[in-house]
This record gives sequence, C-alpha cells and structure tokens, in this order.
Amino acid sequence: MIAAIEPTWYLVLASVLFGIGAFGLLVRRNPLIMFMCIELMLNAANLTFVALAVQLGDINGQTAVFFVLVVAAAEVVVGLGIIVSILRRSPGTTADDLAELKG
Amino acid sequence: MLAQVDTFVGPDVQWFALSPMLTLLGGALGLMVLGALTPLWPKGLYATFTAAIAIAVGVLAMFQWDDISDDGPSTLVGGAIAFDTLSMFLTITIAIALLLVTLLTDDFLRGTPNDGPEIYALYMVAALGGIVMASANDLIVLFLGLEMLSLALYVLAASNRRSLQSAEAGIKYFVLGGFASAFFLYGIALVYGATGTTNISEMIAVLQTSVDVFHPDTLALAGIGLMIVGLGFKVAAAPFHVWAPDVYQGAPTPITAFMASAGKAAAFAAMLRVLVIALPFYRDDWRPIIWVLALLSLLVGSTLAIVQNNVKRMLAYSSISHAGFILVGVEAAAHSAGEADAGSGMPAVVMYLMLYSVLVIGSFAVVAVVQRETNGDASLDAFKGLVRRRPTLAIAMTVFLLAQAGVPFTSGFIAKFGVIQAAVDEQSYAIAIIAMVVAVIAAFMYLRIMVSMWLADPADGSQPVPVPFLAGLAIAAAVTFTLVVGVFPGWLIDASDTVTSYAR
Amino acid sequence: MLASETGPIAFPILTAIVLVPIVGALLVALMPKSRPEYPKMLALLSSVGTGALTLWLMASFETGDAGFQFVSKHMWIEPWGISWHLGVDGISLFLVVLTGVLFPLAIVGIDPHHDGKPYYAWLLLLQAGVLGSFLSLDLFVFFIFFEIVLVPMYFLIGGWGYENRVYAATKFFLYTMLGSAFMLVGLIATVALASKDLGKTTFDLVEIAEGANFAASTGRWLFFAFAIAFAVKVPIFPLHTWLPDAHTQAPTAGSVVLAGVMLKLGTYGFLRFGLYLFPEASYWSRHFWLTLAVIGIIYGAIVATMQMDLKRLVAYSSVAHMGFIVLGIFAFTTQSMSGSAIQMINHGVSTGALFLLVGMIYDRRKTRKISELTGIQKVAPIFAASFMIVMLSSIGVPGLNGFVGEFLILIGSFLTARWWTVVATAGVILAALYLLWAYQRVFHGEPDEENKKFRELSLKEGMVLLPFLGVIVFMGVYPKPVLDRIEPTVDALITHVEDHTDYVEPEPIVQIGVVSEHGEDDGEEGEHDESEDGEEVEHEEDEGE
Amino acid sequence: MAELVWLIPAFPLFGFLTILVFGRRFGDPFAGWFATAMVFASFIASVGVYSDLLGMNEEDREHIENLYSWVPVGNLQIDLAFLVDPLSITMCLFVTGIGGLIHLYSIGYMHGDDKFSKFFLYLNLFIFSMTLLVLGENLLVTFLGWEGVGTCSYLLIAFWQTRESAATAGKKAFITNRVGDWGVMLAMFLAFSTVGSISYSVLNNNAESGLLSETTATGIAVLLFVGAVGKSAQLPLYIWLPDAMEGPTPVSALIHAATMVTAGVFLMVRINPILTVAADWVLPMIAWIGVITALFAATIALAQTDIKKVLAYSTISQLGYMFLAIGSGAYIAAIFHMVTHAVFKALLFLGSGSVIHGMHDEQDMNKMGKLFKYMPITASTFIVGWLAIAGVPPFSGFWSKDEILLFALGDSVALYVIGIITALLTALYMTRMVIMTFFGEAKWTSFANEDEMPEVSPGEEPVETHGAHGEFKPHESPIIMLIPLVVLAVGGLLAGLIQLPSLWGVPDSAEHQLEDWLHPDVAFGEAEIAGTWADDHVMLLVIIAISAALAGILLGWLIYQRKRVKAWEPTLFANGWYYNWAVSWFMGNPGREGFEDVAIFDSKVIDGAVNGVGVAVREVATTEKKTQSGYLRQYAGIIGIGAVLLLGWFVVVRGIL
Repeated sequence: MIAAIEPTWYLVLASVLFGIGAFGLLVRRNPLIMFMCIELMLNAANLTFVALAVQLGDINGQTAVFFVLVVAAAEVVVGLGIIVSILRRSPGTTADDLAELKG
Repeated sequence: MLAQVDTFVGPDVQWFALSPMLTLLGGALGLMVLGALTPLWPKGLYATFTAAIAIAVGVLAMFQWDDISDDGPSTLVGGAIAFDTLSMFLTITIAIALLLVTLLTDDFLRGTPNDGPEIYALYMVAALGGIVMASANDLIVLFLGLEMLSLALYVLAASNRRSLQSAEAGIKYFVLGGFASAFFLYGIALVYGATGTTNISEMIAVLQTSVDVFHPDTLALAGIGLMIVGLGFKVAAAPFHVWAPDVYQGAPTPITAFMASAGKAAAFAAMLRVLVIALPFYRDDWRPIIWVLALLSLLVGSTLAIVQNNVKRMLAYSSISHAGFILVGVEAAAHSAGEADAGSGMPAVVMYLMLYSVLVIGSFAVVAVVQRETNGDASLDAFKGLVRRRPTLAIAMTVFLLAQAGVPFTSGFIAKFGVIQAAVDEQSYAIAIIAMVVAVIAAFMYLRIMVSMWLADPADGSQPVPVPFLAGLAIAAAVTFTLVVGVFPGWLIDASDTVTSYAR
Repeated sequence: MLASETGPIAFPILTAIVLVPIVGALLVALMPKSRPEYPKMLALLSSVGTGALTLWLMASFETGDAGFQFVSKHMWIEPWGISWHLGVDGISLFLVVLTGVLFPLAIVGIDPHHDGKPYYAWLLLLQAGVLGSFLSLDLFVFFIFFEIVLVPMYFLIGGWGYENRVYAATKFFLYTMLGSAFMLVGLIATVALASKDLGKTTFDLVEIAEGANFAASTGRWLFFAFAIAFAVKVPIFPLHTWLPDAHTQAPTAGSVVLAGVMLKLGTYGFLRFGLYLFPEASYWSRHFWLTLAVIGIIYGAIVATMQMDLKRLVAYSSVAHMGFIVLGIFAFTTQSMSGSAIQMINHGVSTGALFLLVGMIYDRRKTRKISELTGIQKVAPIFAASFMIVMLSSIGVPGLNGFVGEFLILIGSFLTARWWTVVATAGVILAALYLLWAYQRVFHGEPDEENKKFRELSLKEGMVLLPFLGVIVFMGVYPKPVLDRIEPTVDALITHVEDHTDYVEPEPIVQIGVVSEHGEDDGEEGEHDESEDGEEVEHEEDEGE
Repeated sequence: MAELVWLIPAFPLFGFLTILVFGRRFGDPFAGWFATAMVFASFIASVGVYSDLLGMNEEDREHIENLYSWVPVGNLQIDLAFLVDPLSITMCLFVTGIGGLIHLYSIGYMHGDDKFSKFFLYLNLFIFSMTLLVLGENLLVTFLGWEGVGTCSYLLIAFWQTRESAATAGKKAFITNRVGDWGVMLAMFLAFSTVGSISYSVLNNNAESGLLSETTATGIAVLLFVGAVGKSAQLPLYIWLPDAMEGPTPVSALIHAATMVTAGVFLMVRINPILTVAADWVLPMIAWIGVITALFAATIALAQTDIKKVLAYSTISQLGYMFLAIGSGAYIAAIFHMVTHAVFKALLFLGSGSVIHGMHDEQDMNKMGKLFKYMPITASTFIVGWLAIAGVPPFSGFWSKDEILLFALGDSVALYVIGIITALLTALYMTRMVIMTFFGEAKWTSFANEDEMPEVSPGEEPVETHGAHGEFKPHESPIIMLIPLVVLAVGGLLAGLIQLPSLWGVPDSAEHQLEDWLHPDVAFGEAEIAGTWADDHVMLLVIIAISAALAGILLGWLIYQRKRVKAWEPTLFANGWYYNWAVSWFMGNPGREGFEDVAIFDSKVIDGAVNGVGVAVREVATTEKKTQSGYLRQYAGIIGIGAVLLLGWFVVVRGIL
C-alpha cells in the first residue's frame, strides 16, 4: 500500500514551478522562452488550484482550471502573434534589443 | 447522482440586467463578422457603429441604474456577477471612454493598414472585459475579465505594424502583463485555498465566521499579496508601473488614451472589488501596502514626469501620479471597508476614475491631433506656439492640463478634492498632505507643456493644425464635460455616493 | 436652489460684481481678431462697470454695522454642503472697492506690448478671482477663487513679462500653489471636524466660526495649515522670495495688481479665515507672527536699500510694508487692526502707483537699472513731483495716507506688543533711507544723454495718476469715513477673539486730574479709575472744552 | 478772534495750493509777491489772535479750536485741533513775522532762478507746516507739522538738486531727522498707552495733577527729547545742519536758523510739566547735552572759512544754549533766546546771503574782506547782528543769553562756566567772521586781477558762478533785500525789550514782560530762581558776561585785524572734531557692507533654498530615470522584487510575526 502523497507536496511543487517560471523570465532573453515561462507560472497556479480543490474536497477549484487553460490558450495566440510579427521584421531579436523606449 | 443530473437547472439569467455586456459582445462579434463578410465600409462607418454601441451600452446602463436604485443591489448568474451601482457607474465610465476614443480613432487610422473593423472590435472586447472586471462577483470571473481586457490591449498596443515602437510596446506590455496576471492568478488560488471559495459573497460570509485576528491565515495573506501585485500592475502603481511609460509612449495615441482611461478604471474597479469588498477583514494587513503604493506612485510619477521631453511620456508619468491619487482614495476606503457606513472613499475613487478618464482622453486626443501634423512626433517642440497654430486646440489642452493639475472650476479639482476629503475624513492627513504637495511638483510638468504652447514661438514653417471633425467633437465634448463638472459637480457626487451600497 | 437676499439693495450686487468681469473676459475672448481695438474697449467697459458697482456698494454700505451686508447665499454643491455665500463687511468693503477701481485704471493706463485680446481676458479673469476671494463667506468658494487667481497671473507674467518671465511666473505659481496645498487639507479637516459639532457638513464660514469649537491643539494645527498659504501670499519672511521675481518680471499692470490687491489676499485671509475661524490658535501663536513681521519690516527695508533694480526695490519695500500689516493684525487691538485694514488699502494705492510710475520709466528708458537713470527731475519735473508725492506717502509722511495706517498699527501694537513695536518703528527710518536714496540716484543730478530725452508726463498718464494722488492725500487728511466703516467689524472680530481666549483688549482711558500745588496726590487711585469719567472727558474734548 | 486761529495756517496753505496750480503762470516775481503776501496775511492773523488773547485775563488765555476728528479709532480720538495760548501765539508771531521778511528778501535773492515759483511753493508749504507744528493741540498735529517742515527742509536743501552735494545734504537731513522722529512716535505711543490720549492738555494736566507716574513721564520726556535733538541739531545728531547750508541762503536763514531748528526747544517747553515730573536726571541730561553742544559747535565755528558754515555752527551752538536753559528749568529764557536768536541769526544769514550775492556766489571768507566799503548797509546791519550774538549790551542777544546763564548758575556752576567760555568763543569767532568779511584787506581783488588775464574773453558771461571772477566789483544788494535786513537789525537791537531783567535803571513796568505773558504755560515747570545766590548777585554776573563778550571781541580784533596774536585754528576744529567724518565713514563702510551681506544672504541663502528645492527634485528625478532603463527583463525584475517585498510584508510581518 503506497502512502498517499500529501496535497501539501503539490502546493510546494506548484510554488517551485512558479518560482522557476519567474526566474526563467528574468534570465532568458529569447521572447519565446520568456513566454513559455509565463505559461509555466500559469500552470503552477493551475496545479495549486487542483491540489487545493482536492484538499478542500471542492469542485470549483478544478473547474477554475479549465477557464485558466482557455485563457492560456488565448494568450498563446496573441503572444505568438506579437512575437512573430517582431521576429519576422528582424530575426533573432532578443528581449534586450527592444529598449528603444526608456527614461 | 443521475437523478440530480436529470433535475439539473442552469442558473436563471436576467438577460436585461446583462444587456450592457451582451450589447458589447454582440457589437464586437457583429462587427467582426460583418466586417469580414462585407467589403470595406465607407469612411467613418465602423467608428459610427462602435460609437452607437457605446451609446447604447451607456443608455442601457442608465436603465439598470434605475432598477438598482429601486430594488437595491443583487447578484446575477448564480452570484458570478454583481449587479450594483458600482458596476453600472464603471460601465458608464467605460462606455464614455469607448465613445470618445472611437471618435478619436476614426481619423487617426485613415490611411493605415489598420483602417478596418478590427481595431473597433478589439475596443469593444476590451471594454467588455473591463465591464466584467468591474462587475465581477467571483475572482475567476474577475480574472477572465482582466484577461479579456489585457489581451485586447496587448494586440491594440502592437497594432501599428509600421512602427517598431508600437511592436516594442506590445511585447513589453504582453510579457509583463502575463507575468503580472500569473501572480494574480496564483494569488486567487491561494485565497481560494484559504477560504474554500472564489465567490466574493461566499468569501465574505466565510471570513466573517472564520477570520481570526490573532492567528491570521498565512495562505490568505500571501494570496492577497500576490493579487495586489497583479492589480498594482494593471493600475500602474509604483513599483509595478515600469511598463506604463514605455507602453503609453509606444502604443498608438488613441490606444494609449483607451488604456489610460478604460484600462485604469476597470483595474481600479477590480481593486475595489477584491480588496475593499471581498477582503475587508484583512484591511489592516493590506491598507499599509496601499498607503506605500500611493506614496511611491505619487512621487515617482510626478518627479519623473518633470524630466521628460515627450508629451505622451509626460502624460504617462502623470497618469502614474494620478494612480497615486486614486490610491489615496482606496486607502481612505480601506479605513471603513466592510462597515455599514462605507465612508467616502469609494465614491471619491469612482468619481475620480470617471473624471480622469475624460481628462486623459482629451489630453491624448490633442496629442493625437498634433501628431498628425508632425507625423508622429509628440515631443515638447511639436507643441511650440500651438496657440498661434490653432488657438482652440491650445485652449482645450490648457483646460485639460489645468484640470489635471487640479485647478478650481475644472473636474480635476473636484476629483482631487473628493479624494483628499475622503482621506481627511479618515484622519489619514499625512498621505493627503503629501499628495497635495506632490501635486505641486506635477503641476510644474503641466506648466512646461503650457509654456511651450503659449510662450514659445512656433517652429518656422509650421502650418496651422487642422482638427478632424470627429476628433474635434471628442475634444469639445471632453472640454465641456470638464468645465461643467468643475462648476456643477453636485449630480455626479450624488451618483457616486450610491456606490457604497454594493452587492455583498 | 434656496435663495436669500438681504441688505438694502434688491438684486444680488455681490454676485454681479463677481460675474461681470467673468462675462467681460468671455466676451473679450470671443472678439474677432480682425478688430484689435474692440478688446480694450470691451475690457474697459466691463471693468468700469465693475468699478461702478463697487462704488455703489460703498455708497449703500451701512456704516456702523459690524456684520456682513448684501449677503447672498445659494446652495451650490449640496452633497458637500457647499453654498455660494457672498457678503461684505468693513474689512472687505474697501478691498473690494480698491479692486474695482484699480483694474480700470490699469487697463486705461497701460497698454500691453502685444496681443491685446488674451491680455485683457486674463486681466478680467484676474479681477473676478480677486473679487471673489474678497467677497466669499464659504471656505470652498474662497479657496477656489484664492487658487484660480494664480492662472491668469501666471499667464500675464509669463506672456507679457520681461526677460526672465517664465522663471518668475513658474516660481510664483508653484510657490503659491504649495502654500494652498496645505490650506486645502486644513480646510477640509476643519469642515470634517466642525461637522461633528454642527451635526452637518458645511463649508459655511460663519456657521463654522460661530458654531464649532476645536480643541486647542487641533485648532492650532488647522490654523497653521491655513497660515502657510496666507504667509506665502502676503508674503511673510522668509517665504517672500517669489515676490521680487514676480514683481520684476511682471508687466506693469501685473505688478500694479499684484502689489495693489493680490498681496492683500494673504493679510485678508489672516483676518477673515485665521482670526475668525481659529481665534485661540492665532492668539496663541501671535508672538511667532509678530516676530516674523518685525523681521520682515527691517529685513525687507535693508534688502530693498541694496537693490540695483527699481522694481525689485519696490517689491522688497512691499515686504516691509506688509510686515507692518501683519504686525497690526497680530497685535489684536482695535487701533492696530483698523490700521492694518486701512493700511491694506493705502499700500495698495501707494505701491500700485509706484509700480505705475516705474513702469512709465521703463517704457521711456527701457531699463529699470537705477544706475542707468539720473537727473530725471530736471527734464521731467511733473513726473518727478508725482513720484515724490507717492514716495513720501510710501515713506509714511504725515498728511499722506501711508502715515495713517502705519501710525494706527504702531500705536495699537504698542499696547500689546511693546518691544516689537519699538523695533518696527525703526523700520520707518529705513523706509526713508532706501526710497530717498533711490530717488536721489534716479531723479537728482544732471541728466546724461539718454535721460535728456526722458519724456514728461503725458496728459493721459497724468489722468491715470490723478486718482491715486487724490486718494493718497484724502486718506491722509481725512481718513475718518473709512475708519468709521472699518472699526465696527474690527471690534466685533476682537470681541470674537476675546470670547474664545483669555485675552482682554487693553483700552487706555483718559482721565483729568485735579491740579493741586505740586501734584502731591498719588496717581494710584486715578490710574485704576472706572471708565465713566473717562467717557465724559472724551465728550468734553470733542466739544473742544 | 481766537476761534479764527485756523486762518494762520490757512493763508500759507492757500498760497501753496495756488502756486501749485498757477505757479508757472505767476512766474518771477509775482509768485514771490503772492507768497509773501500770504505769509504776511498769516502774520496779521497771528497779531489778531495775539491782541485777542491780550484782551483776556491770564487764566482764560487758552483756547482749543477743534477743526475735525482726524484719526478716531476706539479710545484713540485724535482731532485736528489747534491750541491757542501765549506760547503758540508767540511762536506764530515770530515764525510768520520773520518768515514774511525772509520771503520778501527771497524775491530779490532768487530773482532769475528758473525754479523761482517752485521756491516760494516750498516756502509757503514750510510756513504752513511750521504753524501747524506750533499750533498743534496734540502731539500728532505737532508731528504732522514736524514732518512737514522736515520734508520742506529736504526739498529746499536739495533745491538745486542737480548739485550732487545738495541732493545728498537733503537726504542726510531727512534721514537724520527720521532718527529723531522715531523717538517722537514712540513718545506718542507711550503717552497713549498710559494716559489714553496724546493731547497736550491731557498730558500736561495729568503731569500737574500727579496722575502721570514718574517712569512714564521720564519715558515720554526722554523720547521727545530724542526727537528734539534730531530736529534742533544737538549732539549727536547735529551733523545734518552744516550740510544743510547747501540750500539757498534764505532757506538757511528761515529754516535752519530761525524757525524749524527751534521746534525741538518749543516742544520741550510745550511739555514742560512732563519734564518736571520726570526723573531727576532728565533735566540735567538735557542741560549737559545742550551746553556741551554749545561749546563743541563754538570751537568748530572758530575754524570755518565758509561764511555760511560759521553761521551754521553758531546756530548749533546757540541752540545748545536754549537746551541749557530748558535743562535748567528756564523755559522763559529758552523762548526768549529763541526769539532773539531767531531775529539776529536770520539777520546774519540774510546778511551773509547779501554778501554772497554781492560776491557772485562766493562763500569762502578767505576771498572776501574790505566789503564794508562796497556794501555799507549789509555790513552795518551785519554788525548789529554780530554785536547781538556776541552778547554786547544793549543788543538783544545779551539779555537772553544772560538770563540763561543766570539760571544755569542756579543749577550748577559747571554749566555756568562752560556757558561763559562758549560766550567768549562766540564773540571771538563772530568777530573773526566780521573782520574777514568786511574789514582787513580785500582778498578778492587779487583774484580779479588774475582773471583779467587775456585767456578769458572779455564780456563773456560766466556760466558757472562759483568763486569771484574777473571784471566785477562787489555790489550792494537790491533794495528789496535790504529792507528785511534793516528791519531785522532794528529787531536785533530791540528784541531784548520783551524780557528785561530787574536791574538798576530798568522801569518795573518793562520788566519780565515775556515771563508774565508766558506764565500760564510754564508756571508748573519754571525753576525758582529768586533767593538763590545767583539771583542775589545778578549785577556781578552781568559784568562777567559783558567782560567775556568784550574779551572775545578784543581777542578777535587783535588776531585778525591787528595780527598781534597768531590765529589758532587747529584742523581738529576745522574738521569738526572728525565727528561727521567718522559717522559717514561708518555708514559708508561697515554699515553698507552689513546691508550688502543681508542682501547677499537673501539672494543666496533664502532664495537659494527655494531654487535648491527645485534643483534637488530634478536631481532625484534624473537618478530615478536610470531605473527606467527600457530593458524588459529589468522591468520584470523590479516587479518581482516588489512582489517579494509584498510577500515579505504579508507573510512574514503580518502572518508569522
């Protein structure tokens, strides 16, 4: 009989994922990767939702995940659109190249 | 189980109560579909259509207002949507913003590849998102609204495909926005964990029974902190303001106007919903943070504004310091959050939102008109001697700037007065005085613009600035509103005072 | 809209006085550019109309009535308890008249260098703002007028000023705005706290002043919030440095108005909103203000002596003169306060005239540098004579208006603030020093080449100066009519202070003793005599014994 | 006709206003005649009032004419009122009388000056102010006149304003007087705050009836004396008077010798009850300041070469005598000497003016001499004045000075001795002056010869008229200038009659007429002389006085005429003990630098602070600007840091702690 894994661990995992995502956003230059980090953070939130839903024995938390997934999908569309439009103009553009607006 | 399934009944939906949102939705979809199916519509028709929708939304919201004032606030769609004067006030505000921005946009798009239905459709989607945010009674719904608004704005910000700045603005806004909304979502999740619900009404009920001052729920506190990050980003409050100057400057001017008006309004409405309405029991925890955010926004906004040379950027920073002012109102509202007598904080905030939206759209409208002459240049030099090139325009801009500086007989003064009054009523004198003093610093920036308009000679060879009809209409409307409210604000104050009786 | 009109005049004259200039300004702004002469005529028309109204007001003013007259009160912003509440009393009456009369003269006397239209529009708006602040009896209304005045003045200085105008205008705007920032907070706090006593939120000055009673500490904080704004406006040392710049750079009309009426907003504010609202606080802090006032008197005079620029000199002299007025206010005696009230007018007239004359000098010589002017008296004796008269009035020579005010202020202050007065009186010496020295350098001596061409006073200029000179002499020789109207209000104000503090106004009583051989009988029982024999003695005196 | 007293100031005022309007049309000389007529009219009015008072019996000789309520506020009720009593009328008489004569004289003296009418405009204004001063019923009316005469003095000293020195002198006079005015104003304040009124009747009554405490009386007395010192040019404020000689000579005669400068003395007499009640050190102080000034000025006069400067210092010295009298409680004597001095000093000044006129605006006595031959009338009248001031009987100066010295001795021997020494010096420097001017050898001729050198084209009219120049003879002045001289000479001879001492040979009816006349005014304060050692030995004192005068004259004769004794004129005296120099040095250097420093402090520190704030804000902003670097990831970092801080607050501070 395998001991059931405490929901708490999922929360910890989620927070770790969230941290990784945030950290990745700060260290990576490639817009696409940065964008993926954001997705990672969103999914960390999803995981938290599910874990908590289980812990609370409440269904709403899990339904929330679906909404978030939809939103994430929409973000993909918009985000990729913008990024591609930039990359098409000047391939290999990194986030640090976009610093014309400042001060 | 199955029996229950047989007897499943969806929540009853009061369609009329939702009519403002539905109208916008229909408008957006309709414009997209029709625009796709039909050949290019004659000049200005998309704008007219959108304007009509905006007006319709406003009128419908008025009707709702009557119903609410008759039979009190309530919730719709199984408690997902709050049906109260707060949401209606914001609906009207956003509708006005939509209307003015549309009028401004029409001519601005002439001759650009974007001169089609898309921009307007996106406006309406964004407006819808804002309204959903403002009237959400569930954190998930609020998140959805926020994302609707944000996604639309990301696209709009990047919409000018000719300009690299626009693209840069778009990507910056998008990445940081996503970043922030991830925080927000994570915060929601934690709060959900702490309270077992995402519905605001239920949340209030739960906390009322379970909240324990001496052993506060760390989970909930962490959640609140993360949500404030998300909201702070949306309202562009320091230190989460960093995106605003770049995006405001890079985005096409009408879109900037829309962000600064509707976007800010919706975000602040969300902030009121989340903090003041949903979490009054933690007010002693988050009020100091609001205080600090207000202080930082005021200082950063006004100080950085005075060392700019680009008018759009100046206005961006000034909007940050305005956010600080509004936060002063939120801080005041926090003092008596959740109490029967909700104090004058919330009314002050919503009134500020409406008045500032008009002001900022007006200001950016003038900028947009000037830009057309100087092909995109919005630097101070572009405004030199404007009074000679187009006196009426200069006078209008002066009115807007003076109003933003808080000079009497303008709506800006009424707005500031309301906020300061709210703060003073709650004995938070310090932030009130700081806000007023900082306003002096900000005033210097407005004076700089006025100086180049009035006291500097126009660059030689500069032609008089032509003012397109619809944009002129928008500006004229904004000026009138600014001055009328400045002299007779009574009715607006009465209206805003009702928002304290929100749906719980 | 509940309306209530009192006073002998049927229609709301005060409201009219405020609105006429505004309407005039709007009409001027709407004038077509094609007819450059219309704006001036229109501006003149409306300002003269306003002036006429104010004169009518003075004529129908009820002498000996301490309270507010011609009160007009309408609910304006109901939810905030703000009402359009105007009224005039002895203190404000003559300031209103001065404002009403000064502007037409400024409009006739001085033509802008360019762009008449906006110039006149701003000028009229300025007049409306000043009149509004002098007349309003509602904190909110007062504040908005007090604040709005900045805008037209900013544009007048910035648009029609001299070399350094933008700097000066900005400095003026921000400095004053900073002051009123504190006042706004204090004002709202006052209302909020008063609402607890009154049971309702109202910005009505009279209701708050009569009804509310603040705890001592609270009242002091609130008072200082107000005081900062007024202190900047007066200006009281050390908040004065915006004044020289603003005066120097402003166009002549701007300087005239600034010195003539706008500085009075500060001292008037002290009387109306400082003492009346917070008698305890203002009495408690009197020594602070007295000291600053005296410093201002001496300091302003000394700095004025060293100025190289005529306008700066006059500006610093204003600092000194306003110091006298503040001294009188915070000495809390009938004489000193009446003196301050009348000195506000006198200073307005004298300094206004001085700036007018300096402006004429500038128009002729295109310089304000004392070192570049010399021997003007020889080429333009009449001009020099008028300058001399105005200067003597500003020095405070008896028989001219300046003296009456200063004398009353000092003799009154001596009762309660003896040593401050002793020092302040020395300021009278310095006043002679810097003005006479400047006069000698500018007017005496042999004129050099440039100054030989100095044009004599033209008829029009003379006509503009004549009213000033007339008032200067009249007020010096026969100030009674003015004093009779001021005194009741001042007395009421002092009584108000006495009611709220332990202050008792010292009132020296005349006694006539019995002349014995060598005055052996000690004066003691005479000293503490009751007042009735004092009274009858005064009557005897009036009959001339 | 005491209630018509307002006519006295009214006439000159009318003259002033008329000339103000029509002055240019009147022109030269009509404006002068008109002004003169006005003053004489006012003199006649004074005489009328005087005779009216004479008609009354002594105790009724006080009438307050109340014109209107001037400054009425609360308990402070100040009327524009005139006090008619022997003292004020005496003053009016000699002010308007001598004033009229000097007006007459000026018609001749100022003839041809392009500002002729303006001169008389100022003169009339002066007479108006002066009459206000002496007639005032309360301190404020007096102060009105007080400042009025000060202003006129300023205007008239600087009359030839194109001359730098004149302009400066005028300014100096006004400001120095202001220092005194400071005292007068404070005296008024003190009076009001303690007595509740500033009218003489009340003040003096309270003093006499003992209602006035000694401290208050002392305060008022001393403060008023400060004013008197300023106005009457006593130490340490005398410095303006010598410079005031920059004005036209009639002005010097009228304002700076006869009338204005005596205002201080008048004021002291006016408030003599207060002086009496005041602390017992006040009167001696006044006496000592007076006598020291007298001696001090006399020494300076000894070494002056400018004819007007000599007279100026002699005026200061004589005023010192008057204050000596006040200090000794001899108010009658003070007024007596004031009147006699007014007469003979006016005479001397007008005489000197006539000389200057005759010498074509030459004022240096070293360039005169032997003028008796050329201007006999001027000279002889001048000699009368000389004998009068020197104190030779029976000339008027003798009587008044003698009376003062009598009282001084009654007070203290030291005062008397110094007084006598001063009298001797007076006789000496006046003799010196007379000899240098009218006798000895003519030093101007030599100048004339020099000027006859060919380079001066003959017949050319010299534009600048300074210094004697070629082809001229000193000439006697026109008749219109001589009439006043003669009249005054007669006065100088006879003025003593109004107050003869009780001596052998003097008919009782003629004795002490002035004393009887002024008695009601000074009854309270007048010192009691009868019965003192001095009073018993009047005859001896008279002899001493006469011998002193004669000694001075003899000495002068030996030195300057016979050249038997070498003249002793140390530069210390010539430079007025360097006092004036020291004062102007102080004003010019440390004083000015101090003012400069304050001005710099204002611009650098106070205004610097204001602008500093602006600069500071800008600095802060520019540093902040760097955080807005435009780098996307840095922005994210800032947001992240914000988030961490927030979490820190919520979780750590609010949650765990």
